[in-house]
Amino acid sequence: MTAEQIVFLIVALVTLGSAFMVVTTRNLIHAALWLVATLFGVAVVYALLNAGFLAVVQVVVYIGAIAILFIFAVMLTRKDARDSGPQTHKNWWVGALLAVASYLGLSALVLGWSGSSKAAAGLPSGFDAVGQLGEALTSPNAYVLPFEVASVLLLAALVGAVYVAFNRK
Amino acid sequence: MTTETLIWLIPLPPILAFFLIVLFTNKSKALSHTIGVGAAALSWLASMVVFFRAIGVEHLGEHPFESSLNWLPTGDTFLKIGVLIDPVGAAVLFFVSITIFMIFLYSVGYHNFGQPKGDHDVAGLPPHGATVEEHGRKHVVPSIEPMYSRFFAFLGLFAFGMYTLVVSDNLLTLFVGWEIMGLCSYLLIGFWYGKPSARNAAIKAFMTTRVGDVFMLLGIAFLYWATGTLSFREIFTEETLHILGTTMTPIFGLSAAGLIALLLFIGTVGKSAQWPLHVWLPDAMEGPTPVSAMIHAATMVSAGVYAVIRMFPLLTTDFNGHELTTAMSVVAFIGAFTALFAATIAVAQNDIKRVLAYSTISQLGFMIAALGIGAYVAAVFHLITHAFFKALLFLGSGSVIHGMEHGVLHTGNHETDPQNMFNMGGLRNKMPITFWTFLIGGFALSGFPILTAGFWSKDEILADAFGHGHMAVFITLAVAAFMTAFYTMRQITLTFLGEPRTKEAEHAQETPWTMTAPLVVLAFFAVTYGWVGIPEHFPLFGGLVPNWFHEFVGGTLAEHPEALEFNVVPLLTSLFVALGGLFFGWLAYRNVQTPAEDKFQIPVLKNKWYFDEAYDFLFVKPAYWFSETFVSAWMDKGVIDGILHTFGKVTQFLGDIIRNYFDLPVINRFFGDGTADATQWVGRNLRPIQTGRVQQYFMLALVIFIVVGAALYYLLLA
Amino acid sequence: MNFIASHYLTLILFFPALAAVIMLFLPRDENKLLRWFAFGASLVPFVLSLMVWVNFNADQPGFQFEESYVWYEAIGSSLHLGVDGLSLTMVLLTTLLTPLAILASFSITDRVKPYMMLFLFLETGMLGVFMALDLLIFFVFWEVGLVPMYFLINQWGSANRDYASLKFMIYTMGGSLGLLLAIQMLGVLFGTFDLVSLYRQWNSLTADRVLLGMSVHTVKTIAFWAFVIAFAVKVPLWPFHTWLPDAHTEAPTAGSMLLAGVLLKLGAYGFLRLILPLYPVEAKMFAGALAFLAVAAIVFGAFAAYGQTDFKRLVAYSSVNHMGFVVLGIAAAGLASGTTDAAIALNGAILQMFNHGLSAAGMFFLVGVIYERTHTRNLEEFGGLFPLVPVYGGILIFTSMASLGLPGLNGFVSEFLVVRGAFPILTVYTAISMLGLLFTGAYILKGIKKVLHGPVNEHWAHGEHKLTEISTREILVMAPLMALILWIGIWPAWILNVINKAVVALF
Amino acid sequence: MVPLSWYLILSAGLFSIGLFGVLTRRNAVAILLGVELMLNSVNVNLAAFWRYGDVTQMAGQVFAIIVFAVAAAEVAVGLALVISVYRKRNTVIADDIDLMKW
Repeated sequence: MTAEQIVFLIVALVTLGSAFMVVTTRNLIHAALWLVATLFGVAVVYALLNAGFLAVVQVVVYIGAIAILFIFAVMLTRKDARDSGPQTHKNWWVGALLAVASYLGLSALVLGWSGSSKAAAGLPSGFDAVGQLGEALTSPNAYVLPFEVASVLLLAALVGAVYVAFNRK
Repeated sequence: MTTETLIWLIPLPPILAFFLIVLFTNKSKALSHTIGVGAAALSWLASMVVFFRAIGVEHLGEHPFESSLNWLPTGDTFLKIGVLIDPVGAAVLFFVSITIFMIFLYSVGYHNFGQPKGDHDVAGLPPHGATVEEHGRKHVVPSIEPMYSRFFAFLGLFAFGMYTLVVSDNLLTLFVGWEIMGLCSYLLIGFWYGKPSARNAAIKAFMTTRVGDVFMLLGIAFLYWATGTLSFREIFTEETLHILGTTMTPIFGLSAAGLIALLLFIGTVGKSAQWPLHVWLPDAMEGPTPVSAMIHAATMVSAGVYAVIRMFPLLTTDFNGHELTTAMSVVAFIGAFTALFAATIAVAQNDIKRVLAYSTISQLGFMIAALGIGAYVAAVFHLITHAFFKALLFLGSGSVIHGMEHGVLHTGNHETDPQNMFNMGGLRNKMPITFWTFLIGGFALSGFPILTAGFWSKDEILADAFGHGHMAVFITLAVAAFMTAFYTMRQITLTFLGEPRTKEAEHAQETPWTMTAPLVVLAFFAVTYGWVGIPEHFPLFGGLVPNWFHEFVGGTLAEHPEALEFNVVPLLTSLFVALGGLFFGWLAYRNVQTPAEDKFQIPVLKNKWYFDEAYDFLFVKPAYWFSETFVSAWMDKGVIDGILHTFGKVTQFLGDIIRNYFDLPVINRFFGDGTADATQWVGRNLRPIQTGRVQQYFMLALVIFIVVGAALYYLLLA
Repeated sequence: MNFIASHYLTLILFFPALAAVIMLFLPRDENKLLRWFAFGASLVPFVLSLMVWVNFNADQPGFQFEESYVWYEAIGSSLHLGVDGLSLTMVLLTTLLTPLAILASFSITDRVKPYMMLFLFLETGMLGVFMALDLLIFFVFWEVGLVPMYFLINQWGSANRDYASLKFMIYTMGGSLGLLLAIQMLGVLFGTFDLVSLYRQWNSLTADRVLLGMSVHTVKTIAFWAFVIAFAVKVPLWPFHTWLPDAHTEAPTAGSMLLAGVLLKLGAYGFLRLILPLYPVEAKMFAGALAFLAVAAIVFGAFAAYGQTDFKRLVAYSSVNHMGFVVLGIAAAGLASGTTDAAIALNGAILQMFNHGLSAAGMFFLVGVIYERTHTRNLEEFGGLFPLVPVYGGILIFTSMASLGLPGLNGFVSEFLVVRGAFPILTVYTAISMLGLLFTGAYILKGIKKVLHGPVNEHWAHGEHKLTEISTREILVMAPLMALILWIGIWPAWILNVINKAVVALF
Repeated sequence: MVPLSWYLILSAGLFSIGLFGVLTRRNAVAILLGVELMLNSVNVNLAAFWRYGDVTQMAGQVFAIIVFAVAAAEVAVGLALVISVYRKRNTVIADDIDLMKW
């Protein structure tokens, strides 16, 4: 087992564990904080995959913006300081069963696929992943259009969020 | 102006007058009659010019005035119409224009022009008189006709029809004029349409003549087909006539010429009121008197005879001079029979105009019979003289009636019929001009020897019949002539002689100059016109005046008719029947005061041999039944619509069955409602799944996705 | 101008429909505007068709002003329009009568807008039939004309309108079923509906060919009768005529004018345009039967008219009587096609179509005039109206006389030509038809007698029932009709020349 | 070297946990948290496939970026909706928001 593998396993365990806490903890504030942990784990996974840019964006956008947004939302929608009542449905076991089933199904698919065991090729020397990504996002021959559409989507979401949440009184 | 142009123009003034009066001047009575009479004068003037130019032409028969133009395109050819004045045309034009002019003039007085408006007069009824105050005394005077202008318009249209008929060079325009006159006779007989008797008489006249007309139309179509032309001059060429004469038809073994002539003759039978289509003419006396004179004496009924005269060459194709062809025998028979038959009825009539009406029928019978035996010139001669003296008699009778109406207004007793001769008597002193002119007319009608025109023309017919050995015709006509003189004298005696039998007759008055002047003019011709046709071989008078008429009119025919050898038998006969009839008439009626004393009021005669009743039973009633019951109610509403409605009912029945036994139970109940019920049941039971909870939906979707995905994976991919 | 000159027929055909669509956007309650707009719109086709008449070259055989547009390529049908002397006469009649009918409807106050629109649509439908040189287009317009008429009767008719409109619709639709089938058969056989090429191909079929499993002869006979029945219903020929008195009687005045004036001509036109050229052999073979029906229509029509007590029914039956002469002429022409007699008979038949259009429209209008004032058509309630309405009376007598066939007026010319043409060909039938001609006189005189003559009618003379004289507008409707009636009666050459050339070229 | 399957297994786990959250949590905010987890698992997949495929093809990363954008938008609108609903109905419990039932 290489060092890389050991690091991966630790990161994976942390990520999955905190994720599990996100969906099980009763206190939503805690859940949001556990989410931060999960997202951080995923950022490390990106780093392990040599996707540095993604890792940074993960930290900045997800943790910096989205997770904080969740915390605000939780605080805004609390009736009182404490959580009251059960946080899950009575039939939560059905959801659990389905989740397990989908996990088993997906795992079976992954393990049943011959390509899943191959190792990653080494990066070419002088490979500039961030530069390549930037070019791909701005080149007319590649993904400039989806990129622009994404920006429009964000703008729409911005306007939409303001509109929906606006207090008309 | 060339004569041809002038001929084209002759019919125009009256028709223009018609349109002018109808469209513009109908409000002004004076203007209307000025236009009407003026138009008649213009046409008369033009006719005179044409006539005198015509008699100045040598051999007019071979070179008549004619002119034509293309009227109807028919396939590759044209139907031409045009004008023609040959000797017959000129002679007829002469009397037609004079009588029409005189009648126009007469109408002014007859319809009381210059008199005040009536108290209660309405359009559609004869005027009833007006009350005026003179010298502080109220009395009733005749009132002016409310539809005065209209009368002149109709007369104008009528005159147009007659002129068109006379000047036309072909059967088609002749027929046009013929029918226009038919319409006018309808309009004029029904002029006082407010009287039910008048409107029925108008329809009777139109329908009866139309019976003849449709046959005539067939004849025209036949002739046009057979010869390709309707122009007289083109038909009456030797080869055309020969072809027509030798083509046989399947009907009664007649030749084409004979059949056409007979078809056309049926038209004449209608128009000239010959038996068996004579019934309309006496009833037509419902019209104003100038109308009776115009239509029933001078022009329209003459038109019927004129048509036969025109068709004479066709009628006499194959005639060898002695033995009558089938067609000719028919014509001669109808003519002679009508002459006698109508004369018998005339004897028993009391209405002054009805006597004249039957007399007209009878005299027309003379002409037809003459044509039937081939006496062409005699027929034309009698046609013309008759037109003069019969118009005179009608106008005279109108004058009498008018005088009597004056008396009726004076006494105020409207019960007295001003037309009944038994209400008259002794009018010779009250109305001298009317009396003398009427007397002349009556004598002419009776054939008073030497002096009157009627003698010469009637004698010629009798002589012709005798001379060519048609004894049956001769005897019939002689008897008819005797009766003619008899009933004429009866009429004169009852009307003018003796003493007034009623108060009204005592107060009768002579009529104004517009009425008497035409009488005088016509009386002049009723006497003198006979002198142009005195046979050359006639004792004493023969040769004094050349027999111009025979020469002139005879020239119309391709084969100039021979002048007849003089024979004393017909002369004696006609002398006897005329004088004898007059004498016996005077003898029988000089003392008669009431109808009861009249020995000739025999019911069968008085009721016109029951022809009206018979026709009513045989034709009119069945026609009503056929129209109203058979065709309308039974066939259309009953059978045809019945079949249709049956279709409808059967369809509806089938529809009901399909609806009740298939659509409703099977389609509606089972398939339609059944499907709906099933769906509703399923829906109702599935409804609880719709919780509105997104997570449950999602869960369910996932369950199904996983199950289906797994199934697909294992069943298909693996 | 060039556009107009090269699209005369399309313009004439579709202008009324276009105007009707424009009317849709006019305010509903502006009756005056709607009336004048409809009237003006119907004058345009009239002016255009006058221009076509002027520019028409009678001496040139075949169709003129032809226009052809692809319409339904897959089945070989095209919007092929064209006129010859025969159809041009009918087009002129239609475009003349429609403005008059609209002018006659100015007294309508109930739902003016749809009423006027229906009239304009009706005009397009009728014109389409006369102009179409394509069987399918012919049929389409044939049916299009029915719909506005149905609604006119059904919505603006008098008491018994439901029965009448339904009868009219079902009768005509039923009749045209066979027509549609026969047209489809022709289309399937030849792959085209174009009339000009059908004339050629259909008649060049040889007798030994087998079509649809039957001999050519059988097929043609069946198709012939399918056509005949469709047109016979429309003409209408005895015994298919009973829809006519009902429909005419119940229809509004202007509707009857067009119904009698133009719609009946569609049937006769079908005989001339389709049956005679497409089925010369069958027409000859069955001419006797056709003539029999025609004579039955003439005689029974006249008698039935005489038996009516409803003024409008009387006039309606007179149409049966008069149209019988048209078919008699056609039957004669079918029996002896190519001869001069046939040409004369056809001249007469076509002119009779035109003439009947004038006089029947006039008669129906006059009945309408008096009905509007008295609200009754019962002849027994009239009588003695002449002194009250002298001008109306004069006009009525004039028009009646045209209908009666008085020489000097138009009806005589055409009837004479038909009789002259048919006499040598169908002697016995023509002779029997004279009975009908005689009774034409009887019912016309009955009408005049019952309406005008007699003692002054006190009921209509005073008070609230007082009969008013015919108005200027109504006189204006009659004036062109009367002028034409007189003009054709005196000098028919101007119109007969065009008809005659067409007849000579066609048959 | 870590094989591709490890990343995929990790991603599958993350996904299933998110799914569980989405299906079982009552609070709407918590459901959104689950959604975030699922989106992250997808991103992990995308990055892993990029790395283990042809690294010069940037499709995997580009997709991941776009998923970021979508996730941001989703959260923004989603939370706005939750707040809006909370204002109107005074609850964020998903089961109480069942207006769309029969």
